[in-house]
Amino acid sequence: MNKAVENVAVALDGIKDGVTIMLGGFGLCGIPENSIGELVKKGTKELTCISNNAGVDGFGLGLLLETKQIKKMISSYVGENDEFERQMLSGELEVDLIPQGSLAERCRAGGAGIPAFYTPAGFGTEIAEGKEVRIYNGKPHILEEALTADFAIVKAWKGDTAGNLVYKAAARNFNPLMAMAGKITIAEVEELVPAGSLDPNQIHTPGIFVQRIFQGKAFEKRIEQRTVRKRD
Amino acid sequence: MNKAVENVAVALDGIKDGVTIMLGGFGLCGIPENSIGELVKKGTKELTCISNNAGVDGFGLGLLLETKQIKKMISSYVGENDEFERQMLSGELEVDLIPQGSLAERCRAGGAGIPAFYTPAGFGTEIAEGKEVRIYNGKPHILEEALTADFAIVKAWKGDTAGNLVYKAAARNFNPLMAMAGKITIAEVEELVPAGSLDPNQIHTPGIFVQRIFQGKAFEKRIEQRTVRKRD
Amino acid sequence: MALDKIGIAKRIAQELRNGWYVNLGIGIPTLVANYIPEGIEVEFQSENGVLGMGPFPFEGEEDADLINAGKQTITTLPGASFFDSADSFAMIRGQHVQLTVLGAMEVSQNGDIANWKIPGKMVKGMGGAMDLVASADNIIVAMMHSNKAGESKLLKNCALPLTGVGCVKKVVTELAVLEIIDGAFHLIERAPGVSVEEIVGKTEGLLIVPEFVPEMQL
Amino acid sequence: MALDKIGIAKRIAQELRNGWYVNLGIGIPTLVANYIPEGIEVEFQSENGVLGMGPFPFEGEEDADLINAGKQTITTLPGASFFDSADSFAMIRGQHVQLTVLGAMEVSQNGDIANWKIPGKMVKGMGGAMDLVASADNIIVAMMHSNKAGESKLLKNCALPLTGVGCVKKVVTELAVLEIIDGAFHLIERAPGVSVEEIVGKTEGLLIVPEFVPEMQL
Repeated sequence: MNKAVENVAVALDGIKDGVTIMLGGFGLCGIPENSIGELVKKGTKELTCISNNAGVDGFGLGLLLETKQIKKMISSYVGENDEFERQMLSGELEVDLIPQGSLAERCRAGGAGIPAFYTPAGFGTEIAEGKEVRIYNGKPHILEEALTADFAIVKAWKGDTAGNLVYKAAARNFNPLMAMAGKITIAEVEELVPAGSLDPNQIHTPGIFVQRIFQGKAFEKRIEQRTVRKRD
Repeated sequence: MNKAVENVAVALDGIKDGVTIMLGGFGLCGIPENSIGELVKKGTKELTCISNNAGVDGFGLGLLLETKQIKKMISSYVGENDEFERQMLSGELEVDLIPQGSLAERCRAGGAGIPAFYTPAGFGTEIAEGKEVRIYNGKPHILEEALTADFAIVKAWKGDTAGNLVYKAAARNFNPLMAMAGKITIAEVEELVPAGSLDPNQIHTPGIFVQRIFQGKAFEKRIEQRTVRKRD
Repeated sequence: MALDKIGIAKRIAQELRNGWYVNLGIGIPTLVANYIPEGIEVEFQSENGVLGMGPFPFEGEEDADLINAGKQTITTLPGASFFDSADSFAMIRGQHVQLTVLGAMEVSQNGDIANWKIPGKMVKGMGGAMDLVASADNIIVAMMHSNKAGESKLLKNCALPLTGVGCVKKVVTELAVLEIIDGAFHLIERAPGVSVEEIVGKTEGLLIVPEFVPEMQL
Repeated sequence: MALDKIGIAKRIAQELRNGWYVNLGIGIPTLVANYIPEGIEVEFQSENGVLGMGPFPFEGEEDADLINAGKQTITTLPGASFFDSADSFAMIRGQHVQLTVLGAMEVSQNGDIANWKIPGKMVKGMGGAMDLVASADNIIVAMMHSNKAGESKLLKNCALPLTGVGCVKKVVTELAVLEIIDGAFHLIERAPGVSVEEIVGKTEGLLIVPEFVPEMQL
């Protein structure tokens, strides 16, 4: 099954105003840069974006915030983005903040046909307001529901034409979970290879979860916090 | 952190009569052969075993059934074992049958601190008796609870002294999930290598889930259904 | 003439659509893989953790670590992948698999299926069947029209413990193709040379027979 | 004399036990990794999907794909592994991580913690903090005893929106080590040269002071 498409424009076909999109990545690590660029170009509006972070000013999802294409963000941490904070505090942007582990598990659940599960995270906080509480092992847990999206856009290191994906190091993060939860999942990869080139034992995202795959034109891979030590 | 132990006897230290043990494998594929042999030798009794299958007569968990060391089996499919069927129908053996996907997910949940989740599997069947039902997406789902065990015994292809595991092909099956759910997880591997020898990007079970690891002395790897085609 | 197992498999293979992921149960369903129509590309999922299953291995090339859900030694095709049982059932429960074909002991007119237990007699367990039937949108049952005692397996109500409720969409037997719609079996096709009367006589559940029932084209 | 950030980190490092997996939050907690006592082997988990974190990379060897939860470039040690965010929080929620060290804006005498939001002013989000504090059995808070306005951060009740309830076991500040037991802060140690009176004066919540309060050994 050949899922390879020519370029990012073809890959993002059908993404219309008002859709919900999951975007992989943690901070600026493992984000689908090419697709975000194309969304800016397309000018698609009123988007609901599910992403652990919201990029930074001038990069990642920050680009889509500047152009005001995002109506609502569902994230766990958004502290690196002034424009975000401005839009949120002014009420221009709807924001739903979710504990990071619950966000990850809710995406996985959405992809795995698990409609809801109990977790201790957030009990006793405003996150738990209106949510069912149940005691397990002597500890209160709250009921969290699955998340799905019209589109999931993920970024992988290598991918094959059958849609199998391999991520590199910490750039894996939310990508495999969101790949599971998208009605249509689009993968942008640094290197696209023919089916059969990747070791079947070492696939992080099996091709069944991916509908379209393309090789990104360029990856800036900006570093958010460059921390180094000096050689002795 | 060096988790390597000398041999199977040391690895299985502390497994006492009456404990609950998860054992990885699907059919005879990916089962911890050396550990099962040692359990027979130890003669530990009154065991509750959680394993997708119950081995065959004379191999795998079938060995522990013959010696009547198992009090209760929690499985999804037990159809390959005459002694099992005899003990079950005569009432000597308690049996809890669980849909395979629910078994897998319940083990994962046990390891992941998710005490319960909803699944459509088994609704309207005797599996659902006494279980809470809730409608999600217009479809009835039942509430299933997590499984954990005093010990999980898994079998991997390669492992390092830090407890990181890599499985081969379809021998992965339940092993990574049970590794997560054991209070003490014991890994028997075909090849034990020093920490740093395995690619950190290609670890199936991170070492955090494994408490003891040893290299198995011998692996028979019996084939249950040898099916071949003739060369043209 | 009633179909043999291969005939049933061939007929079910006609249901395959390009790009589908398919899970085949043990027995007749497994045979479907041998009759994929020309121009159709599908990928087979095995719930023990394999995507992209290929044919059985050549003699001497069996690998004990590479089996399907029926515990048979297999091979894989380019683009295959291996994964754990939780991910495997995530694919199934999450409806990423487009077609499930499985056998049954009984099917009822409202789509209930029983295939895992005969109380007091046979208790092999449900394996992955309960997850498969509860999750899949598209379930085809491959079975004989009657059991060994000659009793119909297409019933008003299942007598055996259920595997799933209201989930079977289509049944292919040695005699007929039947669709289940609104609490009734609808006769869609009959096996070459098999009469509508024979099918009616061997179907206990409510059967809707249209004026013209075409023969299967195999 | 009150400790500096490094002093706090050094004192917390004394809490490490051999064989523990440890999650360090952003800020002072991150520094703990630099002061692991001799003979103690621990492994650091970063919730973005890294186990076995090593020191920062040498200049020119930074890898954009290899960062910690603070988005800092890092390295890994032999035996490291990478995994996705669901597996990462499975480790945390499933209590496979033995110690969590994190910062806080406020801690209450019954172990509540607030560290993610100042209504109308600062809303960065909770990140992984809510999962960490709700799951871990062993949570140490590293923070200053007072905020920039000079108000105590060790309170009867938290005023800010909570991150978790009744979960903090120990607090290490520039002035003291405090344990939280049965709804009260218990003064365990004081920083070298810091008086019990100063600690009492800067602690708003219920503080139990034993007859003798030893100085920290750093």
